[in-house]
Amino acid sequence: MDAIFIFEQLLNGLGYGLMLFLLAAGLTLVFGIMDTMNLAHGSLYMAGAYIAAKVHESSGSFLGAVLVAIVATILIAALIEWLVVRRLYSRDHLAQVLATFGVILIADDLVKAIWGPSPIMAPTPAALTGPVQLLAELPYPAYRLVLLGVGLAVALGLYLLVNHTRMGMLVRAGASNRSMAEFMGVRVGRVFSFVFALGAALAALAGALMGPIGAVQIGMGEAILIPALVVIVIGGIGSVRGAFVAALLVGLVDTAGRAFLPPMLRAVLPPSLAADLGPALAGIAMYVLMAAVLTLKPAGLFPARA
Amino acid sequence: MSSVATLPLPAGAGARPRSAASLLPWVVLAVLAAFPLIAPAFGLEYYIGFVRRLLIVMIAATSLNFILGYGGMVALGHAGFVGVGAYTVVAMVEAGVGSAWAAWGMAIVISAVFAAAIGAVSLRARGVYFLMITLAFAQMLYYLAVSLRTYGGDDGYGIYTPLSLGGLDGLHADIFYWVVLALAALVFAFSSRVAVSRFGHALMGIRDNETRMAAMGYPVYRIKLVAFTGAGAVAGLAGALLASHNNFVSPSLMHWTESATLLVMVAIGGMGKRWGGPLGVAIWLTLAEVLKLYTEYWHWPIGLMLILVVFFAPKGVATLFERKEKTQ
Amino acid sequence: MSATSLFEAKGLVKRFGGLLATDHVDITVEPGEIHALIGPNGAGKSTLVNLISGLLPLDEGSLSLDGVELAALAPHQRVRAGLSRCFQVTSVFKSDTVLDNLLLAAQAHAGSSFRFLSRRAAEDVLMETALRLAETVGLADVLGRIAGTLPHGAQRKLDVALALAARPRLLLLDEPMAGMGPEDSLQMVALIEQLRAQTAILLIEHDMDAVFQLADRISVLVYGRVLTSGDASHIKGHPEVQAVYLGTEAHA
Amino acid sequence: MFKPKHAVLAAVLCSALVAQAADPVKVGIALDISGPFAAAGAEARDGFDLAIETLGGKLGGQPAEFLKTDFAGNPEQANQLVTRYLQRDKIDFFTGPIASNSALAVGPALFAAKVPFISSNPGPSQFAGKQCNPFFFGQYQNDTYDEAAGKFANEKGYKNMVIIAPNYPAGKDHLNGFKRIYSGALKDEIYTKVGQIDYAAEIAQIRAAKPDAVFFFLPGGMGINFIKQYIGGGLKEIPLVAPGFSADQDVIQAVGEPMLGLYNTAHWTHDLPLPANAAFVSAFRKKYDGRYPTVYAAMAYDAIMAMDAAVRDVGGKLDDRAAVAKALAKPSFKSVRGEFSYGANNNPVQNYYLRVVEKDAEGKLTNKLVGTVMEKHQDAYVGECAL
Repeated sequence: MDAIFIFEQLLNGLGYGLMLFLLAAGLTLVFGIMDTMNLAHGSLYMAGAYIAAKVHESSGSFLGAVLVAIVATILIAALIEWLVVRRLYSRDHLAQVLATFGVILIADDLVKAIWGPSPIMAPTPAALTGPVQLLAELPYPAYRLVLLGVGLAVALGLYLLVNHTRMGMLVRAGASNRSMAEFMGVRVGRVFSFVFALGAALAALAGALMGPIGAVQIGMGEAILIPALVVIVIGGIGSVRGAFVAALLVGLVDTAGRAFLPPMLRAVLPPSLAADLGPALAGIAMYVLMAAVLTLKPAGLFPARA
Repeated sequence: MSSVATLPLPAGAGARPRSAASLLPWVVLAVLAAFPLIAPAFGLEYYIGFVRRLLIVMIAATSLNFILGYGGMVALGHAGFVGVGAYTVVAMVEAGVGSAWAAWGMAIVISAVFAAAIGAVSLRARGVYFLMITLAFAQMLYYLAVSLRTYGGDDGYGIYTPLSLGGLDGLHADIFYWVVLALAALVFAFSSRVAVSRFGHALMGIRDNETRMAAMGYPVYRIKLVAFTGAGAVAGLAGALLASHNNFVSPSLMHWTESATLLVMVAIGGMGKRWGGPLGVAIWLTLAEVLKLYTEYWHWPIGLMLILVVFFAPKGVATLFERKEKTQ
Repeated sequence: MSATSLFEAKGLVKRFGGLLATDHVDITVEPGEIHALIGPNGAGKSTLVNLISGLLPLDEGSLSLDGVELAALAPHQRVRAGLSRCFQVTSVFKSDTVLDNLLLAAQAHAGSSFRFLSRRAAEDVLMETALRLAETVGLADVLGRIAGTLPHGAQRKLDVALALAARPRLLLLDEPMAGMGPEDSLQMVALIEQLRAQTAILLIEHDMDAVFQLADRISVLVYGRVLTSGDASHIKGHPEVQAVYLGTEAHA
Repeated sequence: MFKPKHAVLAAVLCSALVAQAADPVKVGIALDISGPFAAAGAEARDGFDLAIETLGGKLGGQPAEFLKTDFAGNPEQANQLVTRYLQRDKIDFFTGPIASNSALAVGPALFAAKVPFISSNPGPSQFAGKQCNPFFFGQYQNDTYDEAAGKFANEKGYKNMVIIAPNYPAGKDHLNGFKRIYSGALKDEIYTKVGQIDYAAEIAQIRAAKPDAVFFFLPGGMGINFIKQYIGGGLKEIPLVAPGFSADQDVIQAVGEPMLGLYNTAHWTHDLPLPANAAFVSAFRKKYDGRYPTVYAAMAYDAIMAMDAAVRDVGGKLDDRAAVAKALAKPSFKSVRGEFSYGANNNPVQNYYLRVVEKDAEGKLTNKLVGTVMEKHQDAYVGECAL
């Protein structure tokens, strides 16, 4: 296990973490500001992936496909917000979980009816199919580098938006104390609409970007929803900074668990036991991390609400 | 003080005369008990097994309703305890135990131990954090079961010699049905009773105002932990019965969607209502069974129903019956 | 202060991040005494009540009631040791009846709550306690009402009754007059006066008339520190108190 | 939508005319068209539908009724629904589920009721070995695809390989099947999380190990994720070898170009030069917009054809279940996979073929037959079967 290998795995962990961050950022914003648990975020992610894949295939332009996916997903989100989520703002989390779980069930059947039950093709943009030689010994997938870049750019953009703009100030005010913000004359309704659209755009971006390296299929939203929820809970619900740190933490722990745990166990345990235990432990590393964090800090690493 | 008593002191609630509503459980029990005897005459033998499964899931839902409805603990890992119960039966079978009572008893004990340990950690968190940490533990159990080669892992584990009910074996072909019915009735009666006991009142107090309860001297954490452990034990019983019902156990029992489904069933039925669990299970499973007969697109009507329930019957279907009870 | 104080808090410290919310506070309460704690908004009065009742963990300091060390005890254990409290924001069980509220309070101090099979409704002892509490605070007429529908003053009385069920030796009252009209305030003052016979009281209050009327001793809290302690005339005459506190509020 | 109803109608009319067959033949079909195996399940459904249409809704000339229910890939639900098929509908044949765990869950009840279970995909080692049963009819045993892949790796001269599968018993079984035949060295044996999305860590391990080739068993979405990321990671020069279902048409159409040149093994391929197969493939492509069938569709089609032949062979007397099982065990129909017979454990003795993903004449990506890897091959578990 040489230095380059370890470096590469760190990069992989970072990459996976940033992928999770793209999805978790929208989720945590919506949750933090609107106090609304929107499980349908996973469905928006799926919508983004499907639309981007289909547009990319027919138009040949990946960038165009991503943009179309974002716009279309915002429209879908607006519809969902108008029909369902809007009525849930004043309800408890359980009601929100139940109703948006209902949205997931409907969305999955709808996608099946439109695009069929089989996974669909989501090609990698032609210019990014191969690897880039990062170091002499380290080729790295070009597309993953783009993902890393987009993830960091989104993180930076959100940081600037939340901390250095008027909208961000309103958003933070809404997140830390809704009634106080309303009292001070913040038009919370408009902030909500903005945040919901932003969340949908981030979900669509995540879905569109994941398509070329993953299966675009029904249920893809639920599969990644759980790690994304783990991320926002570890980070402290509502905290974008927390989501960023937690996403990188989960990405690194998950990747390190898979890359280093099995060989380490093989070194210290009998081979048959190590072969059974290693992958099993690597598989639950993320959950162990969350349980450990919540045991020490029951409201996550960066609690957004006092 | 301007307000004058609008109501006299309610006479001890126990002195209430027996109404039609209080007879309802007995009527339901009688109908269910007679069902296997009547069903063959109408060619409904298949539904004996269906109702048996319904009753088992009702046990699990009732246990969840106890912590969710009465205790305000929104747990998304309850299927984990169902799985622990089922896998305890598998482990007992693997170890050569043939008695259902021994296996089920052990399932209750082991799932209580798991629930106590998981609850001890999880109950320090609140709200969504509690929900997620219970989910995390259930996922750990799920992945553990998937990779446990001895008990079949993802392939599941078939129980080829059904467990023995001791002296009850051979009394009737459907004896297992009545055993399940008796246990379900017992769980229902027990949870209804606990709800009006000191413990139940304390638990509901914690649900409504945890800080106040602590300030009044209640050992809040211990009460919640006992409730969580008890609910886990009963869920374990449901898992053990499910293992005997299917004679097959697989990790899919513990998948997080199963926990979510239990939660949904209780919410549809009515949280904190004693009929909430049974009603929710009956509605959900019957609907799924019927819809699947007619279409491959059977998820969306359920999703739609879920949304409608949240909007129009936010306290569950059981409240519709409650209103009727009052007007009668 | 004498070594035989009923309640003794020494060197209480609480930090929120860099902010010193409670700065080495010492407070004693003698048996049968009403000790009032006053101070401007943000002086750290509520933090202090939460530290004493255990809802917030202490960073430093010790607490004892009748020689029993409280600092290591959980909130509910402090109640058992004889320390009971009310809340600034009324904290009752709003969707239950007044009677159910009182029964729940009575149950906490009459045997174990880990009883699963017997109906609570059948326990006459609890009913007696509940009725007695209702009499004490003057809610006997509205036992069947849903607590959340009661007028504000009645809800505050209920809050006090819930705390009284513990038969405390020290009662913490966190702004019992908050948000009350003059008539309700008078009733509350009478109630507190009447409680003096049963328990010592640490009273946090903004209503200066009530404080001067009730308190045997008054401590002034400013920026998390005790500025001074003494009887009503001492406080009224204290120049610093006038400057930081009375000056801004009493004459506003 | 309309066809099955017509079939039922036809069945009803026929039964009025044919006095001896008062009851139609009842077939219980478990579809997995939602849940984790939805893609394969939909392929199987298309295969069933085509077979039913081809036979005019009859089996062995008898009117027949085909019951289809979604099992959603959940063994618990499968168990429940099979009970319904058995007790309420009183089925004569069963087929359908995609996953081995569903098959294992429903097997015992079917066997106890003596209802033949003609597998349309799963071939768990249990049913080939210790729990073999005269009422189970496999189409391939799970390990045999991997054994064929192992033989191919030997013939190709791969000296060092990395093998990879999800961390559950079926994953280990598949890799064991490969290892049973493969005689080169193993650089690494990697087990991944079930349902894993990101494979960067494993791909880095493979790059570091520098093997001659990689054998992977990653069903469904996991395989799609892995292949996309593997090619994107620049490992194109290290060839991938897979069992057929990881490189079938459903995977090809979701992955696209990166599939080119992927070697895989199966007991059937759509360009097998046989009249029965040619007829099936052309009918399938005609019915389903020119799509190539997958091995799932082929097996589903064959399962119905096997029932058809068996009903004919016993002269419609389905009450004698032992006779029906005997008839099924001596297949008299023209299978799309060509000649085959059943071994002592009711698992097939048949050929296994090598396929490679290439472009067809129209430029569509699809599997091309390369040659036969194993002839008349029987699985490794037959010795454990007491039949």
